Amino acid sequence: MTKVFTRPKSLTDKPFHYCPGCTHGIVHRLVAEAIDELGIREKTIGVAPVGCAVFAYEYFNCDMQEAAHGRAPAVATGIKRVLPDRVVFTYQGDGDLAAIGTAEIVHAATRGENITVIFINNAIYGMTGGQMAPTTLIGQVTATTPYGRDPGKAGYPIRMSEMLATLEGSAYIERVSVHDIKHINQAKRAIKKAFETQLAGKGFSMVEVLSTCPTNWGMTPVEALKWLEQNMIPCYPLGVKKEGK
Amino acid sequence: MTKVFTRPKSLTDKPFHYCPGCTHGIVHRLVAEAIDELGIREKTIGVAPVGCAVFAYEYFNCDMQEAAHGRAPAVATGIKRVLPDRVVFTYQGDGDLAAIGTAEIVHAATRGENITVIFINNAIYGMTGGQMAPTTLIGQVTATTPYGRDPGKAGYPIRMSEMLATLEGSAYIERVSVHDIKHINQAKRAIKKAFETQLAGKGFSMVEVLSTCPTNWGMTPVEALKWLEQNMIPCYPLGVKKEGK
Amino acid sequence: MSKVLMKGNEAIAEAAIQAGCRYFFGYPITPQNEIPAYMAKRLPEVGGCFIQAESEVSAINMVYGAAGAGARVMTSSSSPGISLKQEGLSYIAGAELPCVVVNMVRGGPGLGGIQPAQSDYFQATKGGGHGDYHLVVLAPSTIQEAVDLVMEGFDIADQYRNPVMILGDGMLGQMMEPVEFRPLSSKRELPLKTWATTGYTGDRPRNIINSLFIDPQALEEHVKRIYQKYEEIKKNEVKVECYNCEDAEIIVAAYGTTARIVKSVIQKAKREGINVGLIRPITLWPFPTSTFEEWAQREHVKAFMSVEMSMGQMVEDVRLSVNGRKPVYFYGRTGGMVPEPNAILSEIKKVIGGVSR
Amino acid sequence: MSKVLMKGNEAIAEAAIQAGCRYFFGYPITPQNEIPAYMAKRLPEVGGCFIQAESEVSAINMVYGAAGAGARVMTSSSSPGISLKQEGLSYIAGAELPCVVVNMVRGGPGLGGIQPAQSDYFQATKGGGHGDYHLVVLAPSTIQEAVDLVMEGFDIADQYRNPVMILGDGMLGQMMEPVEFRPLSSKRELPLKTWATTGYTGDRPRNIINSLFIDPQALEEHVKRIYQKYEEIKKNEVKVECYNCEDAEIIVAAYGTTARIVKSVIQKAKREGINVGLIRPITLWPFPTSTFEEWAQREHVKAFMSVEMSMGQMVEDVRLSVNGRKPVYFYGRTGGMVPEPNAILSEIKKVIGGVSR
Amino acid sequence: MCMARVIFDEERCKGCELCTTVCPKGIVVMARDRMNSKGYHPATVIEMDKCIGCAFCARICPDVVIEVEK
Amino acid sequence: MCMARVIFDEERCKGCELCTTVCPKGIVVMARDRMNSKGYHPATVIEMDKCIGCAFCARICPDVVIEVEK
Amino acid sequence: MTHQIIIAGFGGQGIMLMGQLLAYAGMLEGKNVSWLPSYGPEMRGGTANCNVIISDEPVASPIVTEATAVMVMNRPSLDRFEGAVMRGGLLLVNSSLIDKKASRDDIEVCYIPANEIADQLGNSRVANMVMLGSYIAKTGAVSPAFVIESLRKALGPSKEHFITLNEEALKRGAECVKECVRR
Amino acid sequence: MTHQIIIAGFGGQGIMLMGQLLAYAGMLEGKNVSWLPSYGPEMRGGTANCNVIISDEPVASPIVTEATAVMVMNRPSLDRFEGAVMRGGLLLVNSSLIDKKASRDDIEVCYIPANEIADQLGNSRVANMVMLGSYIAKTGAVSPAFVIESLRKALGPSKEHFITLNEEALKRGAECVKECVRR
Ligand SMILES: Cc1ncc(C[n+]2csc(CCOP(=O)(O)OP(=O)(O)O)c2C)c(N)n1
Ligand SMILES: Cc1ncc(C[n+]2csc(CCOP(=O)(O)OP(=O)(O)O)c2C)c(N)n1
Ligand code: SF4
Ligand code: SF4
Ligand code: SF4
Ligand code: SF4
Repeated sequence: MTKVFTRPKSLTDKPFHYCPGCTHGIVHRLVAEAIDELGIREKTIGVAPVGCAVFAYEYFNCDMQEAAHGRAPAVATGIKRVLPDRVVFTYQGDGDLAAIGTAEIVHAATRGENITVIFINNAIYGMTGGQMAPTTLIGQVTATTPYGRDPGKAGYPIRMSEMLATLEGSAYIERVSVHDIKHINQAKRAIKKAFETQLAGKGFSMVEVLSTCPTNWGMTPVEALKWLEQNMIPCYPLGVKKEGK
Repeated sequence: MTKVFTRPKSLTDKPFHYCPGCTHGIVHRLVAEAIDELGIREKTIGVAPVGCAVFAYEYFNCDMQEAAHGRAPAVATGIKRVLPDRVVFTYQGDGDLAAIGTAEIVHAATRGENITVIFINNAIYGMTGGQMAPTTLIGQVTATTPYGRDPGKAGYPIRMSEMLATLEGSAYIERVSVHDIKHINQAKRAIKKAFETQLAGKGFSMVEVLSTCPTNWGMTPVEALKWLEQNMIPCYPLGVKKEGK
Repeated sequence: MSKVLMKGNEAIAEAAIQAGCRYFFGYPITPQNEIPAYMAKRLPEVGGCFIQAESEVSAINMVYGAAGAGARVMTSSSSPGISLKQEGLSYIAGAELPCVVVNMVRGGPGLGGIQPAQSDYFQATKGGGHGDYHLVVLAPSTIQEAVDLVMEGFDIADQYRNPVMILGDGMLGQMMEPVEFRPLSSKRELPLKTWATTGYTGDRPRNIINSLFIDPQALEEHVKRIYQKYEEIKKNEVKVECYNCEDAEIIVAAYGTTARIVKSVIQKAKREGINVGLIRPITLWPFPTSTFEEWAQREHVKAFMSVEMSMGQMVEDVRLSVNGRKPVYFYGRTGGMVPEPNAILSEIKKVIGGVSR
Repeated sequence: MSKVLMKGNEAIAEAAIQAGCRYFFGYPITPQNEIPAYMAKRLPEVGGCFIQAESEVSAINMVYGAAGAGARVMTSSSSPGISLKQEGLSYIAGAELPCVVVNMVRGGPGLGGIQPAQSDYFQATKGGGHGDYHLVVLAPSTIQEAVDLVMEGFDIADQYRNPVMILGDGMLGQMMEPVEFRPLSSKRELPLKTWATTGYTGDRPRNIINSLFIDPQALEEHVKRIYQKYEEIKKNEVKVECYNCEDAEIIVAAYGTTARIVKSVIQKAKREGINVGLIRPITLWPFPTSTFEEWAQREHVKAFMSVEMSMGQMVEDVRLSVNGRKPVYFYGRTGGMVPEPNAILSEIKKVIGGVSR
Repeated sequence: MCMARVIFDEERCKGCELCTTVCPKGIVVMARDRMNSKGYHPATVIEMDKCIGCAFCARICPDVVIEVEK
Repeated sequence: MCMARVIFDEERCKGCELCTTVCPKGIVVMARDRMNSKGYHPATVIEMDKCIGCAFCARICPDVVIEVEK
Repeated sequence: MTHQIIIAGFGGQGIMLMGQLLAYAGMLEGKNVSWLPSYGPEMRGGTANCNVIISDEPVASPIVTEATAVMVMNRPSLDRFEGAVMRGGLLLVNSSLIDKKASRDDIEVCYIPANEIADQLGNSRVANMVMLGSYIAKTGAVSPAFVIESLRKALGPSKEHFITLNEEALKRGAECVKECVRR
Repeated sequence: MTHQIIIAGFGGQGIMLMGQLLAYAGMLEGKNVSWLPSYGPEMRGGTANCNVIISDEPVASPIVTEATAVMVMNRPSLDRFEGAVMRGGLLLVNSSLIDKKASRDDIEVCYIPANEIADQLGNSRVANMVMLGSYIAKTGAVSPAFVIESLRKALGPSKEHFITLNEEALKRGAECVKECVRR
C-alpha cells in the first residue's frame, strides 16, 4: 500500500493550536500542499499575521516572519524586494487584512507586488474573542455588535476581492470556500494558482478563503460549515475576480 | 447693475496661499458656493487635510478641524457621530486620501458614513515638493520617480472613485475636472449633489476633482490645464461612478 | 448606592458612561476587550454611539473629531495599539482637546505577550509621541480607584483641555472587585466648551481645532502656553498615597497593581520586624516629586526602591525626585511576570543589609 | 578622497549607500524630503530598491521585512511620521532586527511646524513605542559627523541586532557643508546574518523573525537577554565630546545643532572672560552618564545647564547623571525657534551669578 | 473489495466531527469510549474494509489527523 | 451693447493667466505695465464695453480675484 | 480571617463562575473580596483557573500565592496547584475526573466525586456547584444562601428553574464533604 | 577671518544658488564653510534667504545673526535684513528692484543695478551673478575663478555655454562695485 494522503512536508510536526473544527487548519494544509507540489519550500518565506494564525510561523516548515497586525503585505514587500527570486506569501485574517491592514493590502495590490496573499475571511475576529470584522454579515451578533450588525451604524460587509480586483496591479484574485470537499479541492487549485502567478512574475495574487470560526460563532464545527455555505456565500460570491494578462 | 458673480460668503476674506494657477482655489470656491446655495454654512463643519490645503481652515468660513495626514475621514466620523444633524465635509489631496489615508477613506465609505468628501487628485504631492502620489501617471517624473513612474517598481495609478464605488456604503461618487468652464460647472453640480446626498441622509458621498499642480508639474498654469485634459482624463475617466438608492 | 462586583474593564467602561461619556471609538486588543464590548452594549441604551474603528489610528482620530465637536469621548487599547495612537495623541495634546484614553498595558516590546506589565510608563509619561507635550496619567490600583479616576479623569481633561490617560494593566482589567459608582467628592467648575466646532452661527468667533503653527514663534508661544497649563496641573492635580512611611527604613515606590503586591509585602515585612514604606504615585504625570523629596530628607529613610513590572522606568522619576539624597534601587519583573511578594521582600532585605552595612 | 559640498539630507542618504544600504522605504515629509528623493535617484544606479510607501506605518514594516531578510535598510521621516512608526520600531527592537531610522526633528506637538526642533528626545531615547526596549540614538552635530555616524550606525545595528536612530533636525538636514565619505576608522567584526529569513534549505535551523512570546516567562527571558545586550552597548558605544571643560565654571549640555550654537557662545564667553564648557552627547542613548558624573565631581564646575530646542527633555538625563552633585539648569527654545547665542550667554551669566552668590 | 486504510493520529484529534460528515461510506465515527490526553473523543473508523481510500475525511480534517493508504 | 463689468481685486491676482484663456471676447489680458505688492502682473480688462458678463474669467480664477456685474 | 482560594480545571467546567459566585457571596456578606482570572490566548480547550480572596481586611494583592484552599477539577490542575496550598490548608479534589491521590501530608485533602454527584442530579454541568458546596461547608467562607443569591444575579430572572438544581448541588457537595479524610 | 553672509530675495532670483556657489568656492579655497537656507511651506512666490559662512576656523553655528555682509535682491529683504549687518559691515542692495535707500549709517552700503546689468547682458536671470561679482570684488572672500569652477560643477557639462555669460556677469558686478559709496 502506498500513502495516498499524508502530512505535507511544508508543515512542521507541531499540532495546531486552533479550536476544534476551525478551518484555519484546512487552509494551512492546502497552502503547505501547494508549496510541496510546486517544490518551492526551500525558497518560500511566509509572513504570519496577528490573529488566530499568529503562530503560523510554528506550523509552516519554511522561513517565516511574524508581522505586526495588518502589516503583513508591507513586511512581505520588504522581503520580496530584497529577495526577488524567493516566493513570499502572507496569511491574514479579515481583521488583519480588511480592517487595520486596509492600506497595506490595497497598496501591495496596486503596486502589483509580486507576492501571494492567503486571506481568511471568517466574518469575525477570532483571536480577540469574537468582535465584528469588516466582513461580518448584516445582522450577525458579535461581541461588538451585540444587537446584530446594523449597517446604519457599523457599516456594510466589505468585499475585499472585488475591491482589490479594480486595481491594475492585481494579477489574480479568487474567492473560494472550504465548507465541503468539492470546495476544498477548488480552494487548493486556487492557492496553487496564486503561487504559480507569483512564480510567473505576474504580480499580486490573492485567494480569499471563506472560513469558519465555530468558537466565536457559537456553533459546532459541523453547523459552522453549514452556516458558511448558507449565509456567507450569498454575501461573498465565489469565483475568480481577476485574472490578468 | 447687480453682481452676477461675487465671492461666496462661505469663504473668508483671506487670500489663498496656493501657487499661481493652482486649481485648489477653484475647488475651494466651488465648495463655498455649494454651501452658500444650500444655505448650510452655519451648520457645516469642515475638516482640512495635511497637504497644500492644510490651511483650508483659514479659508472656509465655517467651523473647521485640522486633521492629521490622511485621517480626515476618521475625524469627520467623530464629528458626525456627535452632531448627526450638522453637515460634515473633508477636503483631501491624493496623498492624504489615496496613500496614508487609504484605510480611513475605505472604511468611512463602507460604513456609509454620512459625510461628504472633496478629493483633489492632482497626481502628485504638492506641499512636500512634488513626490509621487498613488495617482501619479505611468511615466510621470516626480521627485521620487526621477526616471518616470515605472509600474513594475512603483505600481499603477489608483482609481479611488472606482474602487470606493464597489463598496455598499458609498451613496454617491463622481469624478469631475476643472480644466475648463464646462467642467468647472459640472464639478460645481457634483459638489452640490454630494452635499445634497448628505443632507438626504443617504450615506457617503465623494467628488474626485482632477486638478493641477503647475509648480510641481513644472508647467505654466495654462499648460497644466491642458496636460490635465490630455493625460489625466484618459487615465481617470470622468463621470458618476456610483449613485445609490 | 450599593456595590457591585465587576471586572475592571467593565467597571471602567461603566464609569465613563456615568461620567457622561457618550462616544467610544476603539479597536479590539487583549486584555481590554471587555471595554469596547461593554460600550457596544451600553452606549446605544443611553443614546450614545460606539464605533469599532478600522484601526487604533482611526480610533484616536475619531476621538479627535468627537472631542473637537465638544463631546466627552473615550478610547481604550493595550500597548501595541497605544503605540499606533501616538501621532494622534500628540495632535490631541497640540490641539488641546479633552478626552480619556485607557491603556491596559501588556508585555512588550513588539507583539510581546498579553499578560500584565508596566513597561509603557515611559511612553505614557514622557510623551510617546513627538513634540513637547504631556498627558495627565492616572494609575489606579484597585477597581474602585479606577472607577473614581475615570470619572475624575473626564473632569480633569475638560478643565485643562488635555488628554488624560488611565494606565492600567491586564490584571486590573481582568480582575473583579466590588465597586460603587459614586459622585465625585470634589465638584469642579468646568469651563464651557465654547471652542468646540458645533457650527458657526455667528454668535461667537469661528472655531478652529488645530495644532499647526507654521510660524515658529507662534508655535513656541502656543507650546509655552500649554506648559503654563501644565504648571497649573502640577500644582493642583498631584495624587499620591503614602503607606506606612513613618518610621520606614526603606520606602518602596510602586504604582497600580504592583503597589497592591507591595502592600502585601509590607504586611509580611512587618511581621518580620522590618519597617517598609510605600509611596504610590496615583498621578504618574504629574509625578509626586515633592512627596519623594520630603521623605528623602527624613533621617529614618535609608533608601528607596522602585518596584515595577518593567525593566526600570518609573525608577528614573524616583531618582530625579530623590536627587541623590538617598540611594535608589530597582527591582522589577517584566514581560507579563508579576513580582512575587517573597522575591520583593528578599530584595528589600538585601538593600537594608547593604545600606546599614 | 576629496570633499564635496552637500546638503545634510543628501549626505546622509549617500552615506547610507556607501555603507551598503540598498533598500530604502519612506514617505515624504518636510524637512527630510531630500533623503527619499536622493535614494529614489541613486538606489537604482547601485542595484538597490527604493519604495515610496503608502505611509510611515507601511514604510517601517517594509523595513522590518527587508531587515529580516538580511538587508541593510533605512527609512527616514520627521516627527509626526516617526510617531506613526512607534509600533513598528517596538516590533523591530523586539525581533532584534538591525536597521537605521532617521528623524529630522521638527517642531511639535501635532502638526506643529516644519522648523528645526529637538523635542523628540524623549520619544527617541526613552522608547516612544510600548514595552521595554531602546534604540541606539546618534545625534550628529555637523554633516561630516552625520555621514560618519550613519555609516557606523549600520555597523552598530548589525553588531547588536538593534535599530539605530539618527536624530537630526531640520537645520542639519537642510544646510550644506563640505563632507568627505571616508572609510570608518574602526572596523568591526560583524556577525554573519545567519538568522535572516532567506529560504530554509536545511543547512541551518529554520529562521523565524518574531517578537511574540505568549509565555510570560519566555518573554521576560527574551527581554532580559536584550537588556544584557544593552549593557554591552552602554559599555562599548558611548560617544561624547567634551569641549573647553577644563577650568569651566559652568558646563553646558547640548547636542546636535544646538551644540554648534553653544560653541559659538563659548567663544563669545571666552572673550568676555567667562569659562564655559560643553559636554556634547553624541550618543543620546546610551547617554554619556559617567562623563557628567566625572565633571560633576570637579571643584571648578559650579553648575550644569542643558540647552535644547525643546521645553526640557535631555535635561532629565543630565540631572540623572549629575545626581544632585551640582545644580542643573535648563534653557530652551522650542517650536522651531533656534536659541540665540546672546540669549544663551545671558542665561549662563544669570546662572553664574546665582551660583557664586 | 478496495484495499485502503486510514490511520488516525488520535492524539492530534480534537473531536470536531467534520470527518464523519464527509465519508461517502459513513464509516468514520467518534470513539465515544476513549479520550485523548487533550480530553477529546477521537474520530476513528469502525469497518476499515469498507474504506475506499477517497481521503475525504483527511481532506476536511483541520488538524491533519488522518493519513490514507491504498 | 451689453451692460456688464468685471472688477479685479488686483492685489489678490497671481498672474496665472487662466482668465485670459477663457474669455470668449478675448478682452482679459495681463497688465504688463504694473505689478502688485506680491510681484505679479495682474490681469485686467482693456475694452470693458465688450464684456458680456459671462463670468467665465471669474469662474476659472483660482484666487477669486474677479467680481462680475451686469 | 482571610480566605485565599485557587480554583482550577478545564475551560468549560465553570471554573470562572465558581470563583465569581464565591466573590459575590463574600461581598454580600460585607467582606472585602477580589477575583482574578488567568487569561490566555486560547479560545477553547485550555485550562482555566482563578484566584479568589475573601477577607475582613482590604485586599492587597489579588494574587494568591499561598492558598488557604485549592479546588482542582481535573488532573493537570492537581499537578499544577497542589503545591500552592499553604501548610495546614485545604485541598479539594474532584475525584470523578482525577484518579490520582494528592501527595502532600501537611494539608487537608478531600476527595469529592463532583461529576458523579452532578450526574446523579441529572446534569453533569453542576459539578462545579457540588465542589463549591463542599468548599463552603468545609470552610464556612460564605453562606450558601448568598451563593444562591449571587447565582440568581448571574443567571438572570429567566433561569429561575436552574436555581433549584444548583441549590441541590450545593447541598450534596456539602453533605459529601463530611466523609473527607485528613491524611 | 570669518565671512558671515546673508543673501535674500524673491524665490526664483537664484538666491540659494548664490549662497551655494560662495560656499563651494570657499571650500575649494580650503576654507571651512557652511550654507544654511531658510525653508518654508510655500512652493512659489515666497521670499528666500540663506546664510553662508566662510571661515579659517571650523564653523560653529551655521546661523548668521551678525553678518559681515548682506546682499538684498528685493525690497522686502532690505527691510528685513538691513538690521542684521554688523557695525562696520557691508550691505549690497539690488538697486534695480529696490528704490529705497538703506537707513543705517554705521555700515557700508553699495547699490548695484543688478537686473539692469543682467538685462544688458541679455539675460535678466544672471542678476544674481552680478551681485555676487560685486560682493566678491568688494570683500575678496573667494576668488572668482573658484566661483566659476563651482558653477561648472553645479550646471553640469552640458551647460558650458552659460559659463561665459556668468563669467561676464561676475566681471560686470565687480566693475560696478567700484562706484560704491560709503555713507
Ligand atoms: C495593533 C494591534 N491591534 C490589535 C491587536 C489585537 N488583535 C489581535 S488578533 C486581532 C484580530 C484578529 O482577527 P482576524 O484578523 O479576523 O483573524 P482571526 O483571529 O479571525 O483568524 C486583533 C484585533 C494587536 N495585536 N495589535
Ligand atoms: C504623518 C505625516 N506624514 C507626512 C507628512 C508630510 N506631508 C505633508 S503634505 C503631504 C502630502 C500632500 O500631498 P497631497 O495629499 O496629494 O496634497 P497636495 O499637497 O498635492 O494638495 C505630506 C506627505 C505629514 N505632515 N504627516
Ligand atoms: S477562535 Fe475561531 S478562528 Fe480562532 S482558532 Fe478558534 S475557531 Fe479558529
Ligand atoms: S504645490 Fe501644487 S498643489 Fe500645492 S499650492 Fe502649489 S500648485 Fe497647488
Ligand atoms: S476532522 Fe480531524 S480533528 Fe476533526 S474529528 Fe475528524 S480526525 Fe478529529
Ligand atoms: S485667473 Fe485670477 S489669479 Fe489668475 S491671472 Fe486671472 S485674475 Fe489673476
